[in-house]
Amino acid sequence: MENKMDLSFSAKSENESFARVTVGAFLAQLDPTMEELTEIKTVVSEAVTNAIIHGYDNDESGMVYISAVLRDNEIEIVIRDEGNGILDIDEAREPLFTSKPELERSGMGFTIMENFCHEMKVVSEPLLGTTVYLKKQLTKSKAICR
Amino acid sequence: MENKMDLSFSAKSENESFARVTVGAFLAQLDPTMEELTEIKTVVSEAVTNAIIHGYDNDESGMVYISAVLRDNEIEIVIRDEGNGILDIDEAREPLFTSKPELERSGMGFTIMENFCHEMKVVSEPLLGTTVYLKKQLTKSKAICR
Amino acid sequence: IGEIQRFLRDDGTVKVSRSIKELSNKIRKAKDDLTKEYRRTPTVNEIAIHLGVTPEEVVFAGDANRSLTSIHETVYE
Ligand SMILES: Nc1ncnc2c1ncn2[C@@H]1O[C@H](COP(=O)(O)OP(=O)(O)O)[C@@H](O)[C@H]1O
Ligand SMILES: Nc1ncnc2c1ncn2[C@@H]1O[C@H](COP(=O)(O)OP(=O)(O)O)[C@@H](O)[C@H]1O
Ligand SMILES: [Mg+2]
Ligand SMILES: [Mg+2]
Repeated sequence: MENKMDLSFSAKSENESFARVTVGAFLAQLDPTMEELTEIKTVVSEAVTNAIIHGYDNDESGMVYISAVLRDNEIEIVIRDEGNGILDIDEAREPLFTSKPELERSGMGFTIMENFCHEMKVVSEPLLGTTVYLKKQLTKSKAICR
Repeated sequence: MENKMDLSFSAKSENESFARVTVGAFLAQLDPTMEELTEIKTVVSEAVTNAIIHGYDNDESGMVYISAVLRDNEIEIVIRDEGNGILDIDEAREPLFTSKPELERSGMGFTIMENFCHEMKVVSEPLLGTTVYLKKQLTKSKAICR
Repeated sequence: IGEIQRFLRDDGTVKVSRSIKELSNKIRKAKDDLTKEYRRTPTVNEIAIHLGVTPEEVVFAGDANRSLTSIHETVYE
């Protein structure tokens, strides 16, 4: 049977680490490898950081929303903000593209998410906010060694 | 400024540990002692277990709701279910009272919550559900004896 | 079976359960050491700094002894 959780929190940068660990702790129920756990935590960090600094321009009164579903050997994560939104999603997803070069952003957030997940979808509406859908299958090699 | 989070998850017993860790990780921002951390985790366990086994009779389709607010040196936690509710709250809060002696419950859940927190309030409506409000101040003495 | 498990785990598929168990043991030791040094219970940050991990990791791994029993049961038994 599937297991789901929803989490929301203030758009404060201190909460990035909290969000990583929370999603990681939830995923731990599928007993992933350390590599898979690190990948998921990295992906969550990137998406949450984007919501805080791009979505809300660091306005801490904003809220970041995460839902996660565990199903068989798969985790589905949705990370959402109600912030600025993205005008041109294709451009935003390009490697190295950043709208905030002054913050020394790498422009690699979306590229990292895409690489560490099996599926990624970005839906965004200027002034309404951004939603990132992520899906990752875990390796099943573990099952063999039971 | 205050920091808040909301969490909800399926009423599965595997999620008890997830809930403990999540509230604990959020509290970590106030730099509690390891003792205070254990107390908060214990309190969350007790309330979540109650929601799952008493509120929902282990029906995993139910959802458990937790909110937490950090303010100065204090954490406020609200744990809610939309389950069976409690008919007689005074009786339920009595040490050793349990309505499920067949499960070898200790009947000490509410007593533990009361002991580890500075404030506890229980609101419940039969058939609508139960809400437990908890508040705990952290010690400030840490800085002094460093 | 134990051999195969060990091989697979060491081969880049280290299970979270094992790695967390290790951190969990370090946390327990750090807690004892720092309690002696400070003559009071250490805070979560003090342990995190001592071990070079984030405070949130301390919370997560510190719970391992409890939660891993159940993970262990479902996965390996
Ligand atoms: N949640 C969001 N809200 C608004 N804009 C976003 C959001 N996420 C990403 N973007 C836009 O997409 C760009 C690329 O994001 P990313 O690949 O993570 O690079 P970086 O964060 O380093 O700029 C950002 O610079 C920003 O313009
Ligand atoms: N969330 C809840 N929903 C319904 N009943 C509850 C809930 N929490 C507690 N109760 C009632 O209060 C009693 C006492 O709770 P507690 O002190 O935790 O003891 P125990 O869980 O060991 O029975 C329970 O046996 C149950 O009847
Ligand atoms: Mg980014
Ligand atoms: Mg109880």
